[in-house]
Amino acid sequence: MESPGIILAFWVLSAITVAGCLLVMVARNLLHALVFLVLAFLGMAGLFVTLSADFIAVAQILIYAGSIAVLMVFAIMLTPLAVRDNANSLYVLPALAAGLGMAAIIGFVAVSTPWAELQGDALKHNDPVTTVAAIGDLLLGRYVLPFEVASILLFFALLGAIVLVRERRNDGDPS
Amino acid sequence: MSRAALPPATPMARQILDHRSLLQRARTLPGEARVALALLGIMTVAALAAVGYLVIAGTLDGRWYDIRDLGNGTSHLVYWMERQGWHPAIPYLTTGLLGGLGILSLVGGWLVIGSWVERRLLAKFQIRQGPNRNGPFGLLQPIADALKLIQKEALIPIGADRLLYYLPPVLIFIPAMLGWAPVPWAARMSYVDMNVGVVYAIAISSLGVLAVFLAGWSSNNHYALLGAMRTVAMMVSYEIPISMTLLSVVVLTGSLQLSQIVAWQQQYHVWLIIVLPLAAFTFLFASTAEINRTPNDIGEAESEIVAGFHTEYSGMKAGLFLAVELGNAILVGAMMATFFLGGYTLFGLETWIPGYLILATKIGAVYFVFVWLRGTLPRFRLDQLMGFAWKFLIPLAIVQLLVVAVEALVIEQSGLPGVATVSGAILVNALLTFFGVRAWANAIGYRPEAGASTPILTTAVGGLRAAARLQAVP
Amino acid sequence: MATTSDAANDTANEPYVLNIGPQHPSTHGVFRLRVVMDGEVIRDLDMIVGYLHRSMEKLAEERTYTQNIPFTDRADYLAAMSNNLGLCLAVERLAGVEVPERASYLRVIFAELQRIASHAMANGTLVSDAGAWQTPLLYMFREREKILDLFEMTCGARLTTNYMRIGGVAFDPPPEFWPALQELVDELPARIDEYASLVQDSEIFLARTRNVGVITAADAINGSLVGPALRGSGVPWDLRKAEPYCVYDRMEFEVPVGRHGDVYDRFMVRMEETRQSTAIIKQAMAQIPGGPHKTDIPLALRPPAGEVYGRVEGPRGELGFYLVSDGTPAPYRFHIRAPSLINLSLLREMAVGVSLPDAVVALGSLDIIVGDIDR
Amino acid sequence: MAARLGAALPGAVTRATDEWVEVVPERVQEALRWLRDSEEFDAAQLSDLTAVDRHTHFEVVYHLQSLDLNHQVVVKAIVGDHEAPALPSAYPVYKGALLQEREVYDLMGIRFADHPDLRRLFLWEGFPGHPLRKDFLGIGGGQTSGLRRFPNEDRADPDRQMNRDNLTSQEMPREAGGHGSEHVASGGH
Repeated sequence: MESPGIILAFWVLSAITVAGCLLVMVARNLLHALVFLVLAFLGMAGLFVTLSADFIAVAQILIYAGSIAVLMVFAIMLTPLAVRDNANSLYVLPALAAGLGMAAIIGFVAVSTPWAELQGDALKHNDPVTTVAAIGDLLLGRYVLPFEVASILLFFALLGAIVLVRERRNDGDPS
Repeated sequence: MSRAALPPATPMARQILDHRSLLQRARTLPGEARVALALLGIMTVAALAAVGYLVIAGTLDGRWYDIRDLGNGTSHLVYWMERQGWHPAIPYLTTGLLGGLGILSLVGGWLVIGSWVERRLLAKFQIRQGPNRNGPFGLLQPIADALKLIQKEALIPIGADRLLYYLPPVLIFIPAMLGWAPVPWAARMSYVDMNVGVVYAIAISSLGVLAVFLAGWSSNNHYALLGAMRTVAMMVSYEIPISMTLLSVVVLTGSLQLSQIVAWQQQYHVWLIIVLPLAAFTFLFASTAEINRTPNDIGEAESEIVAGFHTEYSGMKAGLFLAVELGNAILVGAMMATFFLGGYTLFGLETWIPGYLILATKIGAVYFVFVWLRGTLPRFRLDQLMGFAWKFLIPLAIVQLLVVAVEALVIEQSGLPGVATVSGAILVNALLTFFGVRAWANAIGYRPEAGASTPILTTAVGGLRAAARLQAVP
Repeated sequence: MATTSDAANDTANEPYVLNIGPQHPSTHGVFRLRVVMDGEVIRDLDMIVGYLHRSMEKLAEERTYTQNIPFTDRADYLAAMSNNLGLCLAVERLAGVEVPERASYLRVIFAELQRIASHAMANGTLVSDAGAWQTPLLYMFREREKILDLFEMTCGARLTTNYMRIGGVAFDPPPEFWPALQELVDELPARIDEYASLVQDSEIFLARTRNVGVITAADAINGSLVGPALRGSGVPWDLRKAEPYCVYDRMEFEVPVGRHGDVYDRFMVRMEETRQSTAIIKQAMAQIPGGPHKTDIPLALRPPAGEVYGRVEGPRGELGFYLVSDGTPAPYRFHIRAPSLINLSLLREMAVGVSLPDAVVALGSLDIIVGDIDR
Repeated sequence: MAARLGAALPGAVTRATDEWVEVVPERVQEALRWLRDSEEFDAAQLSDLTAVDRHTHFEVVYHLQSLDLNHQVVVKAIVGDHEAPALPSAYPVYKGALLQEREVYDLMGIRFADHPDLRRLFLWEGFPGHPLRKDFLGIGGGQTSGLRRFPNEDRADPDRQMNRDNLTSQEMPREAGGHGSEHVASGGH
């Protein structure tokens, strides 16, 4: 577990992630910030790989680096030209406060979690063949209700989006 | 006056007149060369016979010199290193480097000949010659092209965002390389045979979108931005049918691991293109949209928006985009071959022929289809493509997925022999493809055959009134 | 660097201006469209021409009528024969020159060959505009090459032929010409069917061209459209039938007329016209008499003062020459009624409100030649 | 035709010949509309619109075509003002006049009132003068810029004829076929 390769990878990936996050804050151009955000996402995916959570890593790339980034691209493109830079916001103080609060919570969780208990061979006893199979079993077994609720929520979000952007017109869509 | 009596007018005409076919050249070989060639042939046959004996006897299996599967050699190397008691990082790094070099040389090699293949094939489709000046059969043309591109001045448009302008050619190259990692070239020969291979493939392919968009946006060019928006919209839309399709494959084969998908096809002696024809077509069509090839190359439709998102790129930066286009085509070929064409297997022939050669042949076949499409088909319009994805491919893919889920249950849990269940699945899916596509096309009112018409032939002369008379006659 | 301002916030409808041309693959020359777009949809369109303007009409006023024939080659450089013919017919009418019968037949043969060559080019580039990367174009170039070879055999030039003369044609075709022409017309119908089968039933091509760029018959007439663009809209108007010149009254042929007036109909009309042209060439070959191929005219031809509007049915439609003579060797006024330019009158109506690919295909279906537009 | 037109629009026709009819420039749009709408003439299409500079005045020539009746009507409008010629546009009657009037405006400098988009067509805005005018850039000094006589006419044989093989003193060898290079022996004159 604690082989030097993993440690090296952890530090490199952490550096990439943190640097990406910092650059997101520093960059004045929204699209530059987006690129650095994708960099941070990829660093996170790498960190997941070092934790042997390959499905989460791939999902991170697929959803965050792939889809969320494109979503942001569309959001930026649909925003008028003049506000495409990372300008000073009215919400500097509230955002700062919220960020600090978030950091405090994460710090508290990190400090108060008894990490030591999970460090041993606890996972190795019922070592699943793949994490995918384990996640699939859990999602469709123990956590099926939250899973279904989430999918219904997403479905209605999709419907809502369609209803919102639908143009009111009588003539049919030329296809 | 005969033609031969005149000296050829141009060097080109002289070369055409002087051209001799291979057979003609062979007839004029001296006797010694013929003897040497015959000996060489006999020796080849003998060597092949010896190899055949070794294969049948089974003495070759799993040896490090068993080149039917380069994984054998690599694993022997790893064992050897472990026996030496070296640090575990060293075999890890060594195999990683070896595999990476393998993939790089494969893609690089393809980039060297791929454009030649495409141009020559297209030329044949278009009844012309294609590049035939540089080297034998024009084989050195891609190298000449690359040299030209490298020498070109690095231009940057006025008003372009410099960082984002330089980034995309590199950014788009990374997924084209990373995508090769899970492809199984033989039973033990894949770079990373990860258990989430399918999801990985989809995830990696979704990374290219951003590079395309950044290229179009940073160029400060209206064609480029239009092309980028088209491409992004299309890639985002077509990722859904691709994912749905691959989900069908995953459900049927019961694994996200590419080698397991190939193993399933090997086990049942059937290619998935036969079991899931609709999924295979959807994958192929959606892939052409993903990698911007005809008939879905609207992102770089040259008759509308010149070159799309890479209009403003020149020199080697444009060369990288073109290289990625080639590389993506064979990557899709590899995926298509692995998912639907039996991967490195060929109905038992993989014991005789190295699996990677079989896979390469299949990749070549898919690439040929891409070139064929490019040489044949016109281009769709953006709204037609979008409509096709959302109204046609996605609903059918969902139906296919549901049907496949039932079939997978039957195949796994009914206890019936595999031949029966898989044949049943083939039949059901064929019927679904045939009737489902027709019924759905009718339901959304798609009748292309109603559009064709021939002009009215007349000897009349006139204006509006004559036109009305002509149209009145059925 | 401008930062946030209130005025800039209202950029949701910022016009997106696209310059298609002067160098663009689908403008077939140095032709420029300035397109205002909203997403993929064209909201406004302005065309900017004149990049190839040579003021031919002014130059022609200082040259004799015969010296003006090469100008017509350069006007519509894909239909030089038809342009030669148009000018020669107009001058002959103005000056009262008789043309030998053999010359009239030769003129018909070459004008129809030119029509086939020009339509092959037009249809090939149209399919290319629809996205079929050059394959149909190059297929259609195959027979065009043979036609150009025939031109070269006869008059030494392939594009700018300068073949027709006032009072006849410049040269009688060499003896090798006739077997080569026979071979060509024998294989042409099969070749045309081959081209047609390549594209006309293709679902993608149908989807791209059906109901795109529709012009009604009334609009087409009112908008001065001519040629295949007019006939595609269903109007059976062909000058070869309406006022037969040369020996067209002795030929049996039919005029193809479209049903919907869309891009597809224009394509199909051109396709059918090449078949009819082949039939005309066959008849002309069978009927052609011997005799001289030209009559002598004075070197400095001085037509009587007056004016004439002579016209022929070129590949792109009615090609008119309005000549005003004041009795000198050079025309007082020399006006070319260019079908390419006037067919563009309705382009804006066709293109506004449709998407960019449709506009490109609609432009391609009008078959513009920039030399003819700009002159 | 002139009589019919004159009866329908009194005072519009100024002169008529066998070939054309001249109308008052201010009423040309009216006349065109009447010709287009009349059952008898049915001039559905404006096949050609151009102008001729006659030094003192301009002739704007309309070639109208009836497709159904297959006959041609030629209408001329004489614009007397050579400095700032203007007349009503034909565009409200014929959409096909759009580009033809722009061309005439560009090259002849005739303004068409109520043309929707009267800009120069071939030349750029600000180009000095209108090239097809006979006095463009002062060429000819008020005379025609055209060719009064053929350049070498007097020096040559007065009987010289075009199209006979005597145009050049030495006949050029002409290639007979695609690949052949047999030189046609020039047979003299």
